[in-house]
Amino acid sequence: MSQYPPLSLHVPEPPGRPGRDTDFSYLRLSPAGAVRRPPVDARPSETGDVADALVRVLDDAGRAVGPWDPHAEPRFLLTGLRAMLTTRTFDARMQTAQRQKKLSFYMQCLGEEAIGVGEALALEPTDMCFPTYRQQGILIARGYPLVDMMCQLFSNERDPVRGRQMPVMYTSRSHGFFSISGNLGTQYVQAVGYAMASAIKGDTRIASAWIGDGSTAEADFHNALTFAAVYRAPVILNVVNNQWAISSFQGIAGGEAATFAARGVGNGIASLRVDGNDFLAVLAASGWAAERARRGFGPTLVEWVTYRAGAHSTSDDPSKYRPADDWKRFPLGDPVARLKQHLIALGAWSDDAHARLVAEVEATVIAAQKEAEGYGTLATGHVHDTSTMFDDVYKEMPPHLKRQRAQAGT
Amino acid sequence: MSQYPPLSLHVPEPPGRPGRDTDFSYLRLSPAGAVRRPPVDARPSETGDVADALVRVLDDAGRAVGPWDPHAEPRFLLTGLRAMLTTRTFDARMQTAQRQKKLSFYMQCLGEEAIGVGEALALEPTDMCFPTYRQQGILIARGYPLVDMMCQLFSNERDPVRGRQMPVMYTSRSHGFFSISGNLGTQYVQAVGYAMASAIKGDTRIASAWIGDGSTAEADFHNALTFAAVYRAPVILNVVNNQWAISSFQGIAGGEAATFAARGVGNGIASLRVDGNDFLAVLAASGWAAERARRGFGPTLVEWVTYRAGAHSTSDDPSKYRPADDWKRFPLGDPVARLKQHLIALGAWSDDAHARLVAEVEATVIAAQKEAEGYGTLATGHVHDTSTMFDDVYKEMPPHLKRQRAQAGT
Amino acid sequence: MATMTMIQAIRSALDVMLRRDDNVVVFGEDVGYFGGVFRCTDGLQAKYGAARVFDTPIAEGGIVGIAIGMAAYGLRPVPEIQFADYFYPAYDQIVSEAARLRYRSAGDFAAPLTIRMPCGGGIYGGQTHSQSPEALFTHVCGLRTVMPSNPYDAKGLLIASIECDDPVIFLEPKRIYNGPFDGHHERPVVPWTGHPLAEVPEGHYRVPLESAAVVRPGSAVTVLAYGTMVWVAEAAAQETGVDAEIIDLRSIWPLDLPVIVESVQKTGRCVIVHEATRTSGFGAELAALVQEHCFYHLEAPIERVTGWDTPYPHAQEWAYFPGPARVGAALQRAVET
Amino acid sequence: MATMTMIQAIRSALDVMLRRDDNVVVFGEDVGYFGGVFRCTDGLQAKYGAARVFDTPIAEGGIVGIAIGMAAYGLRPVPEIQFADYFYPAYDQIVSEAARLRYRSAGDFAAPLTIRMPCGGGIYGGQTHSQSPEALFTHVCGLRTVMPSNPYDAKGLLIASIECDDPVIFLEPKRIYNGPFDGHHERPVVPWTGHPLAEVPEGHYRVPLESAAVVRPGSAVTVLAYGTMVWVAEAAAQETGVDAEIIDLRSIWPLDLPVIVESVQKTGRCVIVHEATRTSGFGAELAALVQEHCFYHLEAPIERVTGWDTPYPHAQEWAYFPGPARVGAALQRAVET
Ligand SMILES: Cc1ncc(C[n+]2csc(CCOP(=O)(O)OP(=O)(O)O)c2C)c(N)n1
Ligand SMILES: Cc1ncc(C[n+]2csc(CCOP(=O)(O)OP(=O)(O)O)c2C)c(N)n1
Ligand SMILES: [Mg+2]
Ligand SMILES: [Mg+2]
Repeated sequence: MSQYPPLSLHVPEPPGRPGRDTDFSYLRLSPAGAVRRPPVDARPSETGDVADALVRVLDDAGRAVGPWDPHAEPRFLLTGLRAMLTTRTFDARMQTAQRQKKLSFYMQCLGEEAIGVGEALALEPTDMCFPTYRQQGILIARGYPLVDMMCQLFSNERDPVRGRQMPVMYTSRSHGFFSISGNLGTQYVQAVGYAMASAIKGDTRIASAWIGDGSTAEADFHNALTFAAVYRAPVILNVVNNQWAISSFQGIAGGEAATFAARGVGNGIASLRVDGNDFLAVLAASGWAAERARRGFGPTLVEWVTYRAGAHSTSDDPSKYRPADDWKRFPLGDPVARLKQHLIALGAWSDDAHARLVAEVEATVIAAQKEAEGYGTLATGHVHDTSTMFDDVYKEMPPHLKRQRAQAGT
Repeated sequence: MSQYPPLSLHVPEPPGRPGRDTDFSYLRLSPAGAVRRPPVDARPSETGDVADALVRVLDDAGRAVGPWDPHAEPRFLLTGLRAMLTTRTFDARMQTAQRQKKLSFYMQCLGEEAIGVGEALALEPTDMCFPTYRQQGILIARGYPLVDMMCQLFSNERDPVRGRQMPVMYTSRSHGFFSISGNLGTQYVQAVGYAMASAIKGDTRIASAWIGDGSTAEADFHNALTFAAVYRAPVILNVVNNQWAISSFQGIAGGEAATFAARGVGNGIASLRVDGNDFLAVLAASGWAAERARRGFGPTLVEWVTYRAGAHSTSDDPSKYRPADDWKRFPLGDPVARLKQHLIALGAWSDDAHARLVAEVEATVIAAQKEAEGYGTLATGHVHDTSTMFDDVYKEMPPHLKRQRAQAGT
Repeated sequence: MATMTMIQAIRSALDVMLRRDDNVVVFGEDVGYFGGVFRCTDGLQAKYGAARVFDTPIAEGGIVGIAIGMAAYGLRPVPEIQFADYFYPAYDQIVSEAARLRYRSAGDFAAPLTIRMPCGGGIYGGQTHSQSPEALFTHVCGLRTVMPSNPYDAKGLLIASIECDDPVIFLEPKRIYNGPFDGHHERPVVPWTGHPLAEVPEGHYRVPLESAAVVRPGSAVTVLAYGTMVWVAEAAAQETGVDAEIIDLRSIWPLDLPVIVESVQKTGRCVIVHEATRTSGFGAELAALVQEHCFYHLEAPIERVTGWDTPYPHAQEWAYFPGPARVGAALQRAVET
Repeated sequence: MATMTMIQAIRSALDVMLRRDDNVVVFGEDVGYFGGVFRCTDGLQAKYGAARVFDTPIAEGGIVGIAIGMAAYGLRPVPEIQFADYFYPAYDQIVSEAARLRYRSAGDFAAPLTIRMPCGGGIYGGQTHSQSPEALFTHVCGLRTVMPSNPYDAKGLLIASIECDDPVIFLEPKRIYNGPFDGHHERPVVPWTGHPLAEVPEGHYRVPLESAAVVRPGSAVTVLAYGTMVWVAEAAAQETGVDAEIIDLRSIWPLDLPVIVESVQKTGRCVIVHEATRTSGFGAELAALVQEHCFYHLEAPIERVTGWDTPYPHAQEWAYFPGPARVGAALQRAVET
């Protein structure tokens, strides 16, 4: 007989379940302003402490403190606030439209708006983003027309991807927004390739890659880190840790014993762990990473700590697997409310102005929706002609597809 | 125009090439005895320093020093010495036999013998190893018959895998040696599954996974680390960093900016970087990791620093891409010579005794070879009957394979 | 006897096997606490504990990789891939490892595992929630590929698969999880309730692998189908009045060739229906086999009615789906030739 | 004109394209400094620098993943997979990404890349250095799959592939890298030297995609083959004296169907030869197409001569390989039926 007791399998359990409040102490927060800002040419191994802490700028009173304060102009911050509000309003209306069966499916980014919007504003418009389905904020911040987004969602005759993809799978090369795939993680390593191409060509554009906490387990996360580190690719590797991947919490993705930012350090990549609900921290950390990439110091991995406030998608019911009021109790709060508080603290904003902005944004989104619905929805059947179904499989349509198109009688 | 200069691609170059001696300072060696030994229940994040240093026991004079000294009996060390010598002799003879076309292909582990042999001796014989093609030392240390190994190499009528695999692709469940695949890395995550199974069943057996520095880039390395960390699987994750992957040096696998052991820490796995040419360090580190796994504290990643002294395989000519005398200049020396020196320093061994052992081992291997050749070689055509080619595709042969077997006329 | 949906039948099969055999383990993305995005494992973690039924990281390659290691240990893993569209990261482990382990080790090790995956379209899932990748498995020797078309078979085939010593790819046509969908998407949804094939015994039973079912006898043309397409073919036969003999393959590969050959030799005509893209789909293999074995009985070219050679589109889903109109037209062409 | 081996012809194609087009980049495992395990990229890094020709980590999924990103940027990447047997970890990137990017983005992005991989057996490489996975690509819409059988075509097809705006899988039958091997492994090796198809222009030229070549005209039976099997088929025809018309597909998919149909309608008989395992191999698609398009001209069943449905064994390699004896017997059966 063995001298050892029987082994047993450890299966991580989240710190909260329906009927049992989440203990958020596992997040290990740092106070605002407390984490140092390494020089942009820091060696990857010198960022281990930052990858383990939490970069924050806004304190509880809404003041910007510490070395990461980006010292952004209020006017610039207001651009961010507007983009975040637009994103949130857009989400809310599309969520409702889905329930009205105007679109087949929807995914909102409620509570995570600061991340996509903030990084988009920290980048050059010509930098290429390789987003997931939860970075609609990038498109909105970059001024992609809301109507075009909605036409994609409604799969109507003006859908830029011709009805071929499910809702939320946007693409816009001209807005530096790479075509979204339904397969998790695949775009992460592609972003590294794009950044390598930029370096090969002596360009100055960089790339920004996006992935969720859950999807870091996919092979392409590893591929991306390896290639980015080896070739010092000018890329920002964003990990949006919103604590959940459908029904499984971040511990199932390997978040128990190390932060996701620590993955970067272990692979020889400078890494930061950042409050993703702190718009100023997002600006600052994105700026640091972009500067580093552009000056030839290589990739940065940024773990954004945030919370997926809504359901995973319109097909999901989170009350089945987590406490219903989790978001309200999430210690990093709401990114919109926090930026608003900061602007008010700065004296650059007010509750009234905010209410006016909310109303204005709402009107804009409603007008866009009205226009987009005018072009049809999946429900009304105003979709791209089925004959277009055979286009774009190849650059030139081969004979077998022409034959099939004829057989399809379209 | 951009304010930044054009980007450029960094492509790692090895610190030596044919005609230009290798500068081995990149290895960042620690002095023997200098690295602390964490408690076996250390948290993964507490092993970062050890993952960055180099655990060594034998000093230049062949003395065992420091906290990692395993205090092994000389008799036990002699078992290791014999297994290493047998491995080396076996390799040398099979290398020659390949040139004589008695086998189609061969891969030696010259210079890396301590790793497979040492870990095999530190494990229980019932622990399951998931090796690569360079851990023949495990089979030899565990007493698998040399003749059976050779029959596999010669693909003859007694080949245990019935001629189905290329030489060196051994398997022996009864010796805790998992079937080797020609696809790199795949077995690494399987070892984690095996270890999880052991934990699920309340067993006490653990698993040991093996991979080369180059192959850590494969997806299954990441899969293995993720699953091992999440479920705290009782597994040892060995990375054999022999500096080369065919013609590409470890920098191409991502060894420039972080050690391979650091990958483990970044994934929440306790990790050690160890002198793989120091038999005592191998025993000690393997023992630490095995104890940790068996006591339910989870996985350990061990990076073994060593050098691939020979060609990658009989198809390779390393003089094309690295200095011919690299191994002689490798600062961690030869594992066999170092263990011999230590045993002599202990007073438990002598040059004469060593010469006798060498001769004895040589005779044993020659005798085995003679017997194995008696059963035929690929060249003599004494292979398994071609009708057996259709067996074992499925547990029971389905009708279509019976039909094909008939068509094959065998 | 209980009436079950296909989801309930699958869950029941897992329940039976978890209870009967300590070595059966079930895992995958969202499979544990939550019970699976299609609810096929609902309640099983609560019943058997988290060491037998658990959530995994989102890494299909890792899921199959650990399953192979577990199988090598002696367990009978039943991993789930959330959608068949996501098996690709696991393809190397499936092809290079699970399928070849017994062969390359001459029986020293084997990988008896059953990989469940929902497949097929018709739910507006677009190109990444609709695929039918069976042909990518049938080309791989050492694998078994199975696809049920009703609750009774689903349970019996799943139990047979888990008990089988070979690696099995178990494809579940998600469009018929809740009812026998015949391709008429414009009509109200028909549930399984009351359907004879939804009468599923509570306990253990097997539907043997490599056995096809003649689900509609006929004499004018043989239809080869599996999964959802069995129901589409039935609708097409009924609506056109063509006296079709419909064979539900159930085991796609290795397959029940004698039943097929016997039927085609009788009818002299053959229409093959599948939802996957046409080129190099499993229909190609079926056509090749039928003409090899029934050449002198064939009176008309074998026709394939399949998904087009495009990704599965979202908005044009029903133009892509080989529905009863297209199948019916093929039946008529076959008998009129 | 220079006589080149297939290796030299491939290297010459890469050289021509690296020189002509700044956007062409070449990379893969051991491809840079060392010049590739088969030497296909020898000297190119020295000539074009490490930013255009470089070594990569051992991660096939990563190699194709970065290639797609580069292609999206505007480069023309030509990655190498060291052996076709190792493409599986890249399958997701190939299928879900490269093949669908243009479609899913409605042309906003595309992935013009050419993935080179040596394939086929006959070098005692066992199951992990011998595979012919073409059918796993032909089932994937959006991909082009190409396999040359001689140096002239190798260079011209590779240039055409690199210039093509679609993702191309470029399979190189390694057994004929150095000579036109006809399956007679017991005979001395025949080099390319002096062979008319080894006369390769130094400069730029294309062999168009989707164009097959009738490499041996004949009237008794049509043989469809590609890669090494073209040479085996020629040997079989010569040794049996059967008046076979041999078609070298060159582009496996999309393919030159009119040439095939015309030939089979003339000969009334068809033998399909490939090295890959039989079931769901590309031969199945060819058989299905031929019977669909030539049903009324066929006088005998279409036969497939292929690798068996087992992994490629090491010691029994020549029993697995569909050599001239097996092909010859099929030719005779075809004409005697
Ligand atoms: C390869 C692949 N596997 C599984 C899925 C199904 N799936 C879609 S989203 C999701 C969860 C992703 O979680 P995370 O990465 O944390 O992103 P989040 O949704 O939280 O933003 C899963 C499992 C998929 N789309 N692709
Ligand atoms: C999936 C896969 N890709 C590529 C290869 C080809 N290959 C065989 S060994 C090798 C190098 C491996 O290097 P490393 O992991 O460092 O192991 P070492 O040979 O140094 O022990 C390569 C590229 C393979 N066998 N499998
Ligand atoms: Mg998440
Ligand atoms: Mg190595």
